[in-house]
Amino acid sequence: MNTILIQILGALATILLAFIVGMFYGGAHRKVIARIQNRVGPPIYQNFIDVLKLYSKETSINHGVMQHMGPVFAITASITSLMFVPILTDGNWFSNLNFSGDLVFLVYMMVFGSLGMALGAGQTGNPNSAIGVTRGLSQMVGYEIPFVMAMVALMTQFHTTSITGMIAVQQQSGTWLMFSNPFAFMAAIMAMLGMFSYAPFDIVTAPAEVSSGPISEFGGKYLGMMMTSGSIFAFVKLALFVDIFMGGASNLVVLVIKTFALYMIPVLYGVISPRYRTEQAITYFWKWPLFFGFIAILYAAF
Amino acid sequence: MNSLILLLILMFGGALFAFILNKFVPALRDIFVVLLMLGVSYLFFSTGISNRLNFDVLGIHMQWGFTSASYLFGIIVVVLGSLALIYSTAYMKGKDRLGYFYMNFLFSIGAMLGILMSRDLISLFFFWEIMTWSSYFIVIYSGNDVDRRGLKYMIFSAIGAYSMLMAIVIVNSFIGSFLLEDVFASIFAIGSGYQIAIAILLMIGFGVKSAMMPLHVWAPRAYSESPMSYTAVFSGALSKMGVFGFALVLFNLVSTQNWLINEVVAWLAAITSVLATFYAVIQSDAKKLLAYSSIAQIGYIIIGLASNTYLGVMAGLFLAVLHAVFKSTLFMAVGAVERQVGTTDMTKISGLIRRMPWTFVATLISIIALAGLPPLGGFVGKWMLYEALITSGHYYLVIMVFLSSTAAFLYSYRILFGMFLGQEEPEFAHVKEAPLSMLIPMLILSGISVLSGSHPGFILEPIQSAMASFGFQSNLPHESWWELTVLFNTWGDKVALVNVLTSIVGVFLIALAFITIKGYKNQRYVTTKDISSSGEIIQPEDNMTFQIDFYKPFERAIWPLLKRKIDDYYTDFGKGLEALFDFVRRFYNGNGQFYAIYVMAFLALLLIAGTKYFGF
Amino acid sequence: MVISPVQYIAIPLIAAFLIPLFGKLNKELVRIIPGLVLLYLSYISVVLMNQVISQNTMIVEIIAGWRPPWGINLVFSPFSGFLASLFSMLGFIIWMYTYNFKREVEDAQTEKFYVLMMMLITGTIGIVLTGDIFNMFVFLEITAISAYSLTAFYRERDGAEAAFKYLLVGSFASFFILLAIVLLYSQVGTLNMADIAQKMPDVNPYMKGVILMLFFVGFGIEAEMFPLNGWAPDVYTQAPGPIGAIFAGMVVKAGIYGLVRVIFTLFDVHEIFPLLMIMGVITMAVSEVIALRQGKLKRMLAYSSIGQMGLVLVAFGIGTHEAVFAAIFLMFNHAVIKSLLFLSGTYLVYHSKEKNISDLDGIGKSLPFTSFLFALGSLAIVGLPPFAGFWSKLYILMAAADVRLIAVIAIILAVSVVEIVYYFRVLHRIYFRERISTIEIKIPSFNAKISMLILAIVIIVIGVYPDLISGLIERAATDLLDKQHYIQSVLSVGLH
Amino acid sequence: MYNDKNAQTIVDYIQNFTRKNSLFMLAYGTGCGAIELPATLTSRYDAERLGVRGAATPRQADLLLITGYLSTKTLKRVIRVYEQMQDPKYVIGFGSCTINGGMYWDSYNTIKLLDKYIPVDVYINGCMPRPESVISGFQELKRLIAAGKADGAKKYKENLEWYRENQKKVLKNWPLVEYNW
Amino acid sequence: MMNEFLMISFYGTAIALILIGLYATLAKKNLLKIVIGLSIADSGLNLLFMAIGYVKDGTAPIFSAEVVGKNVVMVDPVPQALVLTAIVIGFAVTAVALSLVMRLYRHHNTAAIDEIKNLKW
Repeated sequence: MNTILIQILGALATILLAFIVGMFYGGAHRKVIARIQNRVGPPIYQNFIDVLKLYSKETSINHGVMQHMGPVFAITASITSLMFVPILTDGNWFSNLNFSGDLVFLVYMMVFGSLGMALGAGQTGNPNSAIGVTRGLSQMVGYEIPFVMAMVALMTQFHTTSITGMIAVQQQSGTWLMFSNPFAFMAAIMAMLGMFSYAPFDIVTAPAEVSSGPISEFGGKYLGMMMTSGSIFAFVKLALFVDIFMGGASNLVVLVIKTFALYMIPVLYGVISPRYRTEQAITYFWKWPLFFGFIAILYAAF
Repeated sequence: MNSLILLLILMFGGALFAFILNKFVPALRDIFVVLLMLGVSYLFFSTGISNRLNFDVLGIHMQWGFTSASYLFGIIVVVLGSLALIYSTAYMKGKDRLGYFYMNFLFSIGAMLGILMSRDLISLFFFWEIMTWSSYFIVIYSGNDVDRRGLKYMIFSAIGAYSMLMAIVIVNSFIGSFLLEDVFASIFAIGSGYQIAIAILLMIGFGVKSAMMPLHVWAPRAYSESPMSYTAVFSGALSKMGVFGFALVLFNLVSTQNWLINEVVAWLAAITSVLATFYAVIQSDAKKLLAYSSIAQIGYIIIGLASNTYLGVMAGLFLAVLHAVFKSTLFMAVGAVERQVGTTDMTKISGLIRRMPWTFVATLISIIALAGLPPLGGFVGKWMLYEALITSGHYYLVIMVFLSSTAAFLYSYRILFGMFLGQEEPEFAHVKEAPLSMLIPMLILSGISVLSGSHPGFILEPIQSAMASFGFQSNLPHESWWELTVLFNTWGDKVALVNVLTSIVGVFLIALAFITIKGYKNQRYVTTKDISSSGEIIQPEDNMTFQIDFYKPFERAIWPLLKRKIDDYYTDFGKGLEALFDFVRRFYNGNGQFYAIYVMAFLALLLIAGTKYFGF
Repeated sequence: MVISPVQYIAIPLIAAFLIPLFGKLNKELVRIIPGLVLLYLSYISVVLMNQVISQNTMIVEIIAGWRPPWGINLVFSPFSGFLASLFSMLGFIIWMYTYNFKREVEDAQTEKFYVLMMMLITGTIGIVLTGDIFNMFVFLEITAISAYSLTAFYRERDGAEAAFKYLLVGSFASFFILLAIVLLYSQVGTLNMADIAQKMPDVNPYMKGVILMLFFVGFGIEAEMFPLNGWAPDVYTQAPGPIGAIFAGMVVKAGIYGLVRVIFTLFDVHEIFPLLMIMGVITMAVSEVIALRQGKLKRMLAYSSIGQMGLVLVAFGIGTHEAVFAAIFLMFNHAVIKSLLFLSGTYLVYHSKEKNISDLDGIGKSLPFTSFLFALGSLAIVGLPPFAGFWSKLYILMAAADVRLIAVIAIILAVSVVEIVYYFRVLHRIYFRERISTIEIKIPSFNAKISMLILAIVIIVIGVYPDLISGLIERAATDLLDKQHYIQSVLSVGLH
Repeated sequence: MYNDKNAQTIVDYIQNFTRKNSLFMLAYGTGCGAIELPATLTSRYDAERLGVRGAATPRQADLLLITGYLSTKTLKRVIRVYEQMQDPKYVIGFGSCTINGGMYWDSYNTIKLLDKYIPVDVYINGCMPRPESVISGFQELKRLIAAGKADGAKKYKENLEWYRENQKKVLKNWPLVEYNW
Repeated sequence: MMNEFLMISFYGTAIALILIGLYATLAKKNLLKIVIGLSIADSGLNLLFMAIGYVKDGTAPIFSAEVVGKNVVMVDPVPQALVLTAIVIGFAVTAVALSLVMRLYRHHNTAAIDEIKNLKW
């Protein structure tokens, strides 16, 4: 009984942590961009205000039950993924379901949300939504491949497919995997640029092209839930990368530092980049990242 | 009478009787075929796997009987067959030549059962050919573009079947027996060159039916143009006969030293699945999309079988079972749409979700299973496949599979969006949900997809015994790779499916409750015409749904791969052959005197050559 | 009446000459008498085959009291008897088909038709039954002359052209065979086949080679071997439909019988087998690919028939017991199936002037029964199970595999694919096109339907249960290969 | 509820706080005023620090900016957009054209007073208003929101017939399909 | 000597006739000439057969009172009988051929074989 309680409370704590960190990172993103553009920028807690406002909007309009469930799919995916990602290397509170799944599962779980969202977006009937979805899915095909190559390289190198296993490897050897297999890290980081969908890969929600794409018909609490999910999901991705490449984090401070350092890569890359076209985005991932992935696997295998 | 013979007599006799019945009492036809199929299913399930029947034909010893491997596939066949026939009764209503249709339908199911019960190569081939032509007759049932489409199917089937036949007779010439057990026992005693040739020839034969890469060109049109009730069986069960054959060949006829064959097969299958997925992505017709998707999915199955690892083979067989379940559901759903709306061209239809909600539910579940997303069964198969490939060191193969299954998300979404989502059109306002006899088979199969996601053990158990009876030799210890709800890989990593399911369903329900309960008073449904489009006012008759060139950017990115289809090479080859044949034809130039001169010339040649070569 | 093989020759020949006389009496008798004759022949076939098989002997009939090797004798061996039985039964079925078929043409024509048909059947049966090489030549000429005439039977067609080509090439055939007989006689001094076979080892090998080549070419022409078969497509195209069936089912088979009897029994030189096989392969490959490019139904069937004969030659060329078994099985199957195709095909293009395949568009709806049987025949001839053609093809392949002729197997199978293409293309036209041509449709009469149905049932029954006739064929193959037994059986007749 | 400041509960207070600090604006660039927005949003004036941020579609937006004159042809689109926005929603009229027609006061197909057609919460005058004025307009709106007085949407709902009548007067053949908005 | 000359002239004539006949058949375009060529070749063959049956100084193979019991050389009787048959057959074939030539000439208004090519390929 006690364990279940700890489990549930731990899960809630994890979600809260992910939400808060994710939100702050979102704010930080905006702030960093503003500072680079020589603006003051919104306060760092601006995203909280936005989300709260969106939840407090009165009407919410949907075009059908799938749209209603779209954000639910998204948040399901991000929270479930969160449950399977080790947050801290020790301690029971944040362990959740770490040992029930592995990397392959996580890769799939991370797709779940976007597809569910895409269904919701599809039902709105807005052409922009569908265009955004097609762009997003196409881009996903692009970045998943180098990402998976990096993962496969690590898995074959260390003979484990679970994240906890990878953390254990790093703790034993004392070297972060980003140094053990730098090529895999390169491929994965370049794939991460696509995963975060910040510029130059913000082709999905490109406001000026497809008027924010899939979410163009989502307002109010739907949008709020999506923002929540997005924040959690950003945290999941960062925590995953930290776990795999940077040896995990033993406490929250380290975690925040490591994740923030990682987070700045797509943010800073995005600030100075204009937007790609979709096929350019896909082929971007199929050039250098793919090459690094190949090298990584060769490096791992031999 | 032996129940095996009874089974076949019931099937084939019933098929002929259905044809005759249709001539005289068409009203009873539907009831008859469904009852027949149910009876055969009952008989099949009561037959069991211990029954063996030995007899001689023309001095060739033959043996019939199910093994647990073929029984597994047999279950697919009878279950899908029964459900598809139930589905057919509504789907085919009002079409002509129904006697012809049902006769060939039952023929092909009977032939599939025959293939599965064959324990020798000759009866295997015998039923294989019956299956080929009976399915061919259904492929050309609709009658459009028969010359290209039907012939393509028949030519490739014939090439496949005849290379099988070639392998069979060569095997016999070495071993002196057609019995599978004899062949398997003594195949490695013959020369390794012949042994490889035999394996390759057999695999060409099975590869055609399972639509492997260079031999797949018949499949898209054949799948998409047959009546959907048959395509469900065609793609679900009939193509699995190829998989069945592949399993037989790979586990028994390819020695473990010849890892290269396994590797080549796996790579071909991987290329198949990637390219077929890409083609599926750029289709705009739901049926063709599913057809290409079938090709791709069978690619996974064969990769699994060829991976030569315990987990991989298990994954392959699991995917085979599951593909039969979800792909036939999808074909049935598309058939339902076709019947209710009249077209499957996704550029023409949209927004059927509120018109055909149950069809949508079945499609959604099957698509989730197809895409391999947790928590449905497809994920289980995919997971096992990936883990098997990764743990056995097929690094680049797993990338191909990943590429293919990621691209599969594209068409998975396309088919859901294309038919059910998007704007609701007034022209489809009259569309009704499919009749119950079409819905029930779909929903039953969807239920299996759902169940297999959290409790794959129910399916993995028969698969494990099937693997044993296929003769799969694992170089790893035979420990259990699964529990009822948990999967393991070789390295001890696992995925606990119940936890996954609990997590997903729990979060989903809580979030759904949250979003529904909060402010539900102000929640409003608006029509799909009320969308933000820069203030433009969309009239009900305007269709704003984005359907044409759906994945154009993706298509542009992969265009170098798709520029020239394999089909084109075949077409060029065929044209070249025809020109050659026309040239040969000129030999008979119509002048009788020339024929006489040929005779004289031939005689002179013979007399000259005869003194030189024939020792006179 | 005592049943003896000589009745095979005598009764139809007598009937052939009596038919015009009966025609004066009653027009209906003209039609009935051939049927009765063929029915009787079928009956004695059953009796004699039963006797031959059950007693494991061969029946040698001495004619005019001259014991072999001096007199002419008829040999009802399992092989020749099997073919003779096949010819008489097939003849009866085809007669049943022609019974009403010929009612449209005037009666004088009917008489001619039946006279020639009876002579044709006599000739073919004579070829297979005779034990005398010159006698065989004579029967060959009887067959040939009646075949020439039947080819030119329809005045309005280009029958005369085909017949003339046939005559030209056929004269070469008889010329070479006669020349071979002359040379052979000059060497061994006897005409009895058993005696020749016995004395053959003494012959000068060079002379032996020349004679064999002459026989090879001569019978090769009749057996439609590749560069010698220029006449065949034209003849099949121009002859009346049932006669096409007789050509495919009997005349060619008789030619092949002559060829293999000469090669296996008379000469027994194994050096010729590769040649036979190579010619078979070439014949098969060339004619099947030409058949693919045909626009006319009967011509397509003709080339297909030639191709099948090539396959038979391949099987004989392999020369093992299994191969010979397969070859004879294929001869049987081809006789039945190709007859069915010719008979049903005739009705499909009955009123069409050009006999184009495109005239068949959508005929499946108008002529369901005939089309169905044609489709069945098509499936059977390309060797799809569960029809008869499958087993013979399988056995040929097995025989080829046993001697490791992998390339030959590959060619046979590749050609089978071509065969599938052109047959199925016709089926597509029959069933999946809209009928646009205005050509009148001829509904087959009841007896024609029955005759075709019998053939179809035979095809299916043999396909599902091939052991029904495999015993007979097995014995026939043994007979052909066992030269000493033949010599002994023939030469020992009348000694005691 | 919006009218009476004393009726604000703590929940309302928080709601209003978030609403005023997070304004997703749909810049409906109808007239020349749109050119002032880039300046307002970019480095020099940086409206984002006030929580004002662009939204791509009316569904996501809280704030509709009518940046200048409205021709009758544009009006129906503006009405459409306004009705698609979700409550609570605010409108800012931008420049004198929205107040009295401005330099288009005698044009045959521009509307003169925006308030007759959709409820405007704040007008920013000037032709064109400089970014400073725009920002002060935002501040004014924020003040209204905090006070719970930015209740244009409620007004629109209550007086729908009146608005419709006015709209129909201008838009001769009523082009809006009556959605269940 | 005489005999050898006889034999050579027999064989020579026969072979010459055959070759002439075959030449006519293969090279001449006229249908009638082809038929004549066939006939000539046939005759040559018959002659050859007769020549083969010839035995030096042989008498007619008739068992009359004169020859019975004496050591008389007879020519081989079989070829003679067979040639008789062959002649008859040749005659029949020629008759059929001529009738066909007539039919062809009526139908095509020509007797040139290379112009009668309705059936080909």
